[in-house]
Amino acid sequence: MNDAKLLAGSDACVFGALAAGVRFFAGYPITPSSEIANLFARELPKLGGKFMQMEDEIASMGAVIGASCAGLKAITATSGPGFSLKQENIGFAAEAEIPCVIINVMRYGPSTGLPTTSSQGDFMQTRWGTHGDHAIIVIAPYTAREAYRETGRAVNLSERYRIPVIILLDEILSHLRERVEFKEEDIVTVIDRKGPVPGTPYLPYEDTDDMIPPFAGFGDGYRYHITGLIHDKTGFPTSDPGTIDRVMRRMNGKLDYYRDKIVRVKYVDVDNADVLIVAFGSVARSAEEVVRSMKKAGKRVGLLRPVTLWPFPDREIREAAAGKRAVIVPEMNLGQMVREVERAVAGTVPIHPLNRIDGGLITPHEISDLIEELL
Amino acid sequence: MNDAKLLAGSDACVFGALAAGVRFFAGYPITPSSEIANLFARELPKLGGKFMQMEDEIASMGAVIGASCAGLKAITATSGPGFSLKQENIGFAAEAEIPCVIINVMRYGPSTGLPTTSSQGDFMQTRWGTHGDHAIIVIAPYTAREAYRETGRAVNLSERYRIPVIILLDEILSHLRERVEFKEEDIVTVIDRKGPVPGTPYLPYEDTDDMIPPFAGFGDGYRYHITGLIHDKTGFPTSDPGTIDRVMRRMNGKLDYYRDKIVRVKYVDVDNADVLIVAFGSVARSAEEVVRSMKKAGKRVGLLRPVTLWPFPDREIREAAAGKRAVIVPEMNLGQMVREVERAVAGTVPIHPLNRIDGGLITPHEISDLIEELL
Amino acid sequence: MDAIHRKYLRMDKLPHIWCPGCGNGIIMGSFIRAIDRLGYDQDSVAAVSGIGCSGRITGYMDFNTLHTTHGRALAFATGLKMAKPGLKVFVFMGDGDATAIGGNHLIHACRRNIDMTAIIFNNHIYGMTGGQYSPTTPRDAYATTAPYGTMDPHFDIAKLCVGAGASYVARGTSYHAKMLTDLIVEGAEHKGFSVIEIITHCPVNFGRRNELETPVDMLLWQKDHALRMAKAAKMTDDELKDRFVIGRIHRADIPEYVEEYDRLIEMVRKGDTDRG
Amino acid sequence: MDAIHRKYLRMDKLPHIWCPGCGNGIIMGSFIRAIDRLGYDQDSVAAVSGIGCSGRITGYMDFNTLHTTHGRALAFATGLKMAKPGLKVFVFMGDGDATAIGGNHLIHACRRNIDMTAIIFNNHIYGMTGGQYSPTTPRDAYATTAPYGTMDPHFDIAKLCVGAGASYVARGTSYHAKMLTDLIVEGAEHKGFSVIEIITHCPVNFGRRNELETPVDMLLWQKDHALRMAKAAKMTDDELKDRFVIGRIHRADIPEYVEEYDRLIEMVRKGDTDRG
Amino acid sequence: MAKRWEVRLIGTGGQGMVTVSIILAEAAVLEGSNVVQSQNYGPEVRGGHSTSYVIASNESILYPKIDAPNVLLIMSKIDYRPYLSTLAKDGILIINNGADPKSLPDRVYSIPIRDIAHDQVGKPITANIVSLGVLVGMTGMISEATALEAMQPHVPAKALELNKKAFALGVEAGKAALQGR
Amino acid sequence: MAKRWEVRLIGTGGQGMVTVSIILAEAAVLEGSNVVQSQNYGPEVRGGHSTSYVIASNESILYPKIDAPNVLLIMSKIDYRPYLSTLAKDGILIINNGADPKSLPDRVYSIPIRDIAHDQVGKPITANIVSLGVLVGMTGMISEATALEAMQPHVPAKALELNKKAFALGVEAGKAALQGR
Amino acid sequence: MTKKNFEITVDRKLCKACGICVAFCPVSVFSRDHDDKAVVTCPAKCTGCRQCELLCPDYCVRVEEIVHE
Amino acid sequence: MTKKNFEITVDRKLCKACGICVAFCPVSVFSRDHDDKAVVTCPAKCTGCRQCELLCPDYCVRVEEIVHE
Ligand SMILES: Cc1ncc(C[n+]2csc(CCOP(=O)(O)OP(=O)(O)O)c2C)c(N)n1
Ligand SMILES: Cc1ncc(C[n+]2csc(CCOP(=O)(O)OP(=O)(O)O)c2C)c(N)n1
Ligand code: SF4
Ligand code: SF4
Ligand code: SF4
Ligand code: SF4
Ligand code: SF4
Ligand code: SF4
Ligand SMILES: [Mg+2]
Ligand SMILES: [Mg+2]
Repeated sequence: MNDAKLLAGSDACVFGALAAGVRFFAGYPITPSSEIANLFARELPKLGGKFMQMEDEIASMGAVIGASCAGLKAITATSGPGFSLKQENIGFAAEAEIPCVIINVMRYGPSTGLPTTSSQGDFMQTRWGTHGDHAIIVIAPYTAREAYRETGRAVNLSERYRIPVIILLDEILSHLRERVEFKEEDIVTVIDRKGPVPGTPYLPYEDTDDMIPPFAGFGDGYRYHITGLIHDKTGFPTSDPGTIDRVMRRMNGKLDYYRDKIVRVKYVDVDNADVLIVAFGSVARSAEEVVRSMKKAGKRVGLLRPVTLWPFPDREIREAAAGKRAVIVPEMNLGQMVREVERAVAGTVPIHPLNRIDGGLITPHEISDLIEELL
Repeated sequence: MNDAKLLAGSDACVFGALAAGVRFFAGYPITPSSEIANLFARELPKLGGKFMQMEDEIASMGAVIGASCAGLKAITATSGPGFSLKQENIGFAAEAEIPCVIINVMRYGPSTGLPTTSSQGDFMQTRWGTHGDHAIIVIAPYTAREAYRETGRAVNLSERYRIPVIILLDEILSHLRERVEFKEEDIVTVIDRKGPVPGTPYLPYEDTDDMIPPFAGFGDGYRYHITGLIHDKTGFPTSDPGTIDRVMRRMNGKLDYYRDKIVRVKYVDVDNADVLIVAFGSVARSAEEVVRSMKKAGKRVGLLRPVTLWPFPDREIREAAAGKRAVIVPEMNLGQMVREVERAVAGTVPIHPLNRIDGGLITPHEISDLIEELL
Repeated sequence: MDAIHRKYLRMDKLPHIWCPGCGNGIIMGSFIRAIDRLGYDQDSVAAVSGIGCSGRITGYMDFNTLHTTHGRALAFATGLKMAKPGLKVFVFMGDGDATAIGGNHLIHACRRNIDMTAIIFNNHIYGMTGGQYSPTTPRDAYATTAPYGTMDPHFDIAKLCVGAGASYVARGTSYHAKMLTDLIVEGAEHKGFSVIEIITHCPVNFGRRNELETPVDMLLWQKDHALRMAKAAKMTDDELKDRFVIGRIHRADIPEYVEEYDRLIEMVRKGDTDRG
Repeated sequence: MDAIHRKYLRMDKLPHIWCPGCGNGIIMGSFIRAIDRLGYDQDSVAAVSGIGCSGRITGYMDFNTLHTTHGRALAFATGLKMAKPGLKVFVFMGDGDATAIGGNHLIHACRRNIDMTAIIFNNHIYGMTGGQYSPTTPRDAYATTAPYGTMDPHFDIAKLCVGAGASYVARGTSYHAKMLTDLIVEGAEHKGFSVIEIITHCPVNFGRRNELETPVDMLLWQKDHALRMAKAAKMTDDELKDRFVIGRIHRADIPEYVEEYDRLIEMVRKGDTDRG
Repeated sequence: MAKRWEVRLIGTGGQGMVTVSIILAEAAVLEGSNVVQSQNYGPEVRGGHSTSYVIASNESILYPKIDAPNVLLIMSKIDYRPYLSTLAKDGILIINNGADPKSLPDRVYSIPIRDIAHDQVGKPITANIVSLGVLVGMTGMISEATALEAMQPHVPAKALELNKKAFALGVEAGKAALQGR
Repeated sequence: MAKRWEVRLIGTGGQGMVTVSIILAEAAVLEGSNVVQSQNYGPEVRGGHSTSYVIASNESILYPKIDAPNVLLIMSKIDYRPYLSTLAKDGILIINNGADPKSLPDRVYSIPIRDIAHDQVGKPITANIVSLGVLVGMTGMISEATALEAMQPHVPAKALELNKKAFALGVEAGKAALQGR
Repeated sequence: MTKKNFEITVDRKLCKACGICVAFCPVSVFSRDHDDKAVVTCPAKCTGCRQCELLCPDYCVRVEEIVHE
Repeated sequence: MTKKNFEITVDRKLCKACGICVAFCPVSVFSRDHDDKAVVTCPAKCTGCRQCELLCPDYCVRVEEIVHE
């Protein structure tokens, strides 16, 4: 993968996933995510993998979890309405700690909304869309190249930590094609889930030191029980308060324990900046353009770009914001990530949201205008 | 309604809804919300209303919206897994501004979790469960008496502002029976949605001064179009950026405009308190018990109890917290409302979460122990 | 453009978004002629649709129109009809809408037997999303998600509905536009839930990929493959292979749900049945 | 307690949570006898279930067991079987699980014809949630959400599955426990998707409310109302009223999905079919 | 009435003990108390134990759970000993059998409730009403008259006399048990 | 190559104009540029207009949208005038018909692309490749050789020669149009 | 009875050039113009079967009987 | 052939007193104790039909043929 080529954002996700070993896709078509399904349908059989078009998104998510229980790396892709429908089973994956990746290509509005426009309206939903406390990882790439690598990473994180991982794309990144030249660091390594230690008794939800119970695929000779009920380390339902507390804290605690391995943040000219922009996805492309052009104009603007959206990089943002004159949070929604930034910064620096909700991408101009106003 | 009686929390919701004029229920059974359906099944036919048991929660939510389109006041009830499934159609109700009320009786855990235990794990989901920016109101009563009155209010808010309203109960409040003596202020008045002005042309999503478009029921002689696509004031889909922006800001702006009519907060001994507790639902019962017992012990503890959870009463909390030594946020989850409190308080006062996730109610002891530690 | 179009269509919304030659326009024409024949007051007609090319039909017709979420039209319609039984409710769905994501609502509507008419645009493909195969796509047909040909067996929608207990099931085509009007009229007049499956054509996302290059080719295919009941009855299984029957397929006399519910209310109010 | 129970059940989980006399225990007994007869290696058997009293069955049997979300067992099972075709997959569902919330997955599983066996515990009620009526509750039966008697018409599950294209459909009862084992064996050996509907009894949430006070009454009801195919064939419609047929109801020879998919993979890898 | 009564009832599904707690609660309402009543749900309902409780107080009741019951009545056949420690300081525990009072620890009372229903009332199903009588007889937390008034809507009209009898026998047995100490 | 080329193509569904933008983009990649290509989606795809675009630059391209195109090519039969104001300062607009150049405003070029495909190539379907030629001929943003290389995988092998011809005719027409000014 | 006469009109603005009317008119009343849209070429042949009206997906065709007075 | 003999056991711990074995044993081998649980009263009558084994929902009944040597 040395040569430069033109690669669509959605295709980059597919190839990244395949490179990380994904061999099962189940989905239900929906704009603007359908290209992802189309490509999996073409590529998976070539690798001996399987593509299933299910009857709806609920079934797709179920089939993905089922395939993962059998030991295959499995993925699905959808957009808002389908993402809402998948939520119950995403919760199952979280509760039963079944690795799986969900690609959500955002479109604007609740309900059917505007299927073909761009948005970042699902930021909060990725974290809180299903009922009950649950662990989840969300990653938002901003170029096709990063989409390849981060989708690969998503698969690996999910397999490694047994947490469902969401790749959050916007329609712009999903549909654009761009020149990509993969480098050494883009190589997707294949990380497999940790299996049982042969010869020792298998506890499917063992409270191991690393907090990650070993995973045995169905049919591999370990007969055990998986359930969406709260269960103890043997995998069977429990209603013992102490056990519930322990198991749920371990499950959610994985995220804290491995936070620094999961959270990825990119900094552009942050150190000496007067103003800090916090932006993700396609909006971060406009923001980075601003950093670049302002620098030429002698203005000191920095960008902190969360690649991992959840766990939210609050610490990194708090530190980066320290001493800045302002933090600007441009988003293609009515103000979602800004709430987290507010929480992170805790009143130490004034925060300025910049929201666009008409289906169009926030332009560099819009951001720089706001900065000019503030400087 | 003068005499005292024993009333279950769930039954109080039903009677409150009926008093506000609800005449349609569609649902799908789920623990711990089933009692609500059972009672509606018995009571609605007596009032000429209709009870439908649908094939699933998605259909239930659809039927509720359909009935509301025909002008009936409509309601549904569910718990976590069902609530997750309803999310897509809740988004439809938000986008198409169809009045409706959803009762969500929380149980613990994601997925099937622990159907019969108590939890507050859906706090965030009520606000962010569906994709895309959307307006929603969430109300959490804490006694059977309040459940009656607030469910009635929920119906009225939904009809008045054309926003879906969620009544958030926990299993404890839903299942307990308690002595209730209704007072003057508990009377549920019937507020009907605003209709078209006869003789003037009807624009179903008119940008009126009060931001609430008039509602014509299907079959009432106004033929128009309702869609979950982003639409203009005529109700037909639009992809014009200016229109999208205007219509979506109006729709979401209703909440800001009417915030003070919607937000209800209860204060107990807040003014001179050293420590402020912020709690809702059954946990607020424990908290209020603490305020009471600490007072007897000469300690100054106050309780701010959000009755309206969303829009979140951030202003009220910031003001109430000012000058306190600490804010304590006890919740039956791993820390959800506390995030909003942190955002509201913005670093001005130290905040202490107190989380219990074993299915049991946080006891007054647990809260007072923490307070003793802090004082 | 006729008086009938001007009466029942929202003229300012035309031309519709459907592709050149798409069957949806023909079906809409047949439908408004049926309404005209039925003599329903426009104010009393509610048209409910799901999401898909077919779902856009509600935007063009001058009734009470409700464009719901994908697959859920019947659920919304159920609430609508229960809340206002006086409405004449028609529910428009695509094959994906009705039998993929919406399959459950379809079979339950068949079971419940509420007096509404479901009209299914079976173009054997997901048109709106760009040509993925649907539960009715024929074996081996190409689709964007079936680059090697569709592998899935497909539903016979009419048979599925009969199996689910429907009290009226008919099948028409977009080619037999006049007959379609007749079937819609008959379905609407049937007391109970009626299903009209319409074999129609998506030239852009089905035809082009499957050697039916033009809308005309697709209509000719319908003409060649559709069989009236009477004729089909006389043919051997081999002759029937790849062909499909049109006309009324099933009718049964089952209590209608809304009426039954009204009876229940009456009984309860009289205090007849309360065990509770 | 027999050797067979000790072999196939998780003994430390007994007694099970089912109420005294509940049919679920009888069915589980019939099932493990079927597995024993089939001679399947326990490691190769996967049992998938939904949520409901019936769904708890997977907790008690010593196979690879997956207790999914309500109504979705077949969807999970589909992924499982596709990913590891060597697994013998059995899917356990309640009547609500399979035909209310899970109805769509059921008809699509019938359509797809993946080699799995669905076992539906039809006790005509939502047992787990306390006795609400289900899509199979008989007309006029009482339920917590039908205090005046159930108004909804009900599904004939077997007919629904045949309508959806299932390649094997049978019906048994918890009373005919031996026959049930035979049917499960036959279903499992059928190449393709097989459905075994089991008429069973919920004494607590159905019987008590409907004048079948004890489990024994309910089993006797089954005995009196079930008819073998051969016998039913000789009876008039009137005689058949309120009765139901047990035994194999439908069998057809249709390509099995997983095998077809493997064939596709082979073709693609050979480069035979790629149109690009 | 004492300041805060906490009564917990442990039974087996189908015994009607939840109804007893509701009757107690409604009676307390009739007497002007504040009341909270509830029960545990769970798959355990199916054949296993069900527990229900009543809190009554002349102050408003916020915390809706039982800390330490003043009265704990166990109808199912389970070992009562683990429950002893959950009692309030002056709490009592009532178990349903004919054990010799002298063999029992302090504060534990044994009353053959099911036998009374079976042998004396002649209807085993009235055991729950017998237990209601026992509770009233032993605690006096509500008057007998109020208890009977509250009971009425919960029993079939044609079985009213029978249940009154069951109640009376329960009261009697409860008082006798107290005396027996 | 100029620093940042912004090219927008407006066509009608089925004309293959999105393919043209992809070919352009791939050619630019071959020539070592940074490139972003995209298109508008929408129900409009169905028979209405589709617009696609290419941005090519020797700097990395972050903002992935077109501000003001240097080149705007309109293949569908729509009024070009509203688009004039969207052009970059030195931008040009190409329309597909045989209008007299003199009747057109500055910076607007009219080329009978469909006629060339129909009459000179003999295959109306090649109009998109003619337009590719026009773009290359008029802008020189990529070399003709690279454009042909990039084109190859996008046309059926057996129609390669025909498409080469279409391309050549397009280049020619493009150059001529420039000259005509 | 003499042959009836019909006036056939095509609304060119609405016509999407699908060719259906052209193909299914049993007596070839229509042909296609340079934009592939339908044009009425031989109205005299029209039998008034209205197939064109029924099948035009865009309601562009109108068939009116000419009443001679 | 002489009549076979069977040993019938009921696991009292598992028995939930549903009464099924009692009702469906064709020769009334079982009766119910004071807790309504099944007890074996007339094992001699047993024909070995195993109906009790098949129908006991809690697998408490075991029927073993007594082999006389
Ligand atoms: C929940 C959800 N899932 C998926 C989609 C995307 N979607 C829109 S229409 C459609 C299918 C269209 O096919 P069909 O129902 O056959 O209608 P047609 O366009 O062919 O008329 C799909 C999958 C959606 N809008 N919502
Ligand atoms: C999404 C969702 N909706 C509802 C429920 C609640 N629920 C649990 S089991 C059940 C139905 C049980 O009936 P059935 O499927 O017939 O099984 P049974 O208990 O009778 O064996 C319901 C509605 C749930 N767990 N999840
Ligand atoms: S895509 Fe197909 S179904 Fe949709 S409008 Fe076009 S031709 Fe019709
Ligand atoms: S509730 Fe019914 S189905 Fe459930 S265990 Fe009890 S008897 Fe069986
Ligand atoms: S009415 Fe019939 S004959 Fe006349 S133009 Fe139309 S299709 Fe042709
Ligand atoms: S059928 Fe209608 S749209 Fe098609 S060519 Fe004829 S007039 Fe035009
Ligand atoms: S084997 Fe048959 S005869 Fe013997 S005890 Fe069991 S049921 Fe009775
Ligand atoms: S059938 Fe089993 S559980 Fe029931 S009474 Fe007999 S031994 Fe006991
Ligand atoms: Mg379709
Ligand atoms: Mg059931």
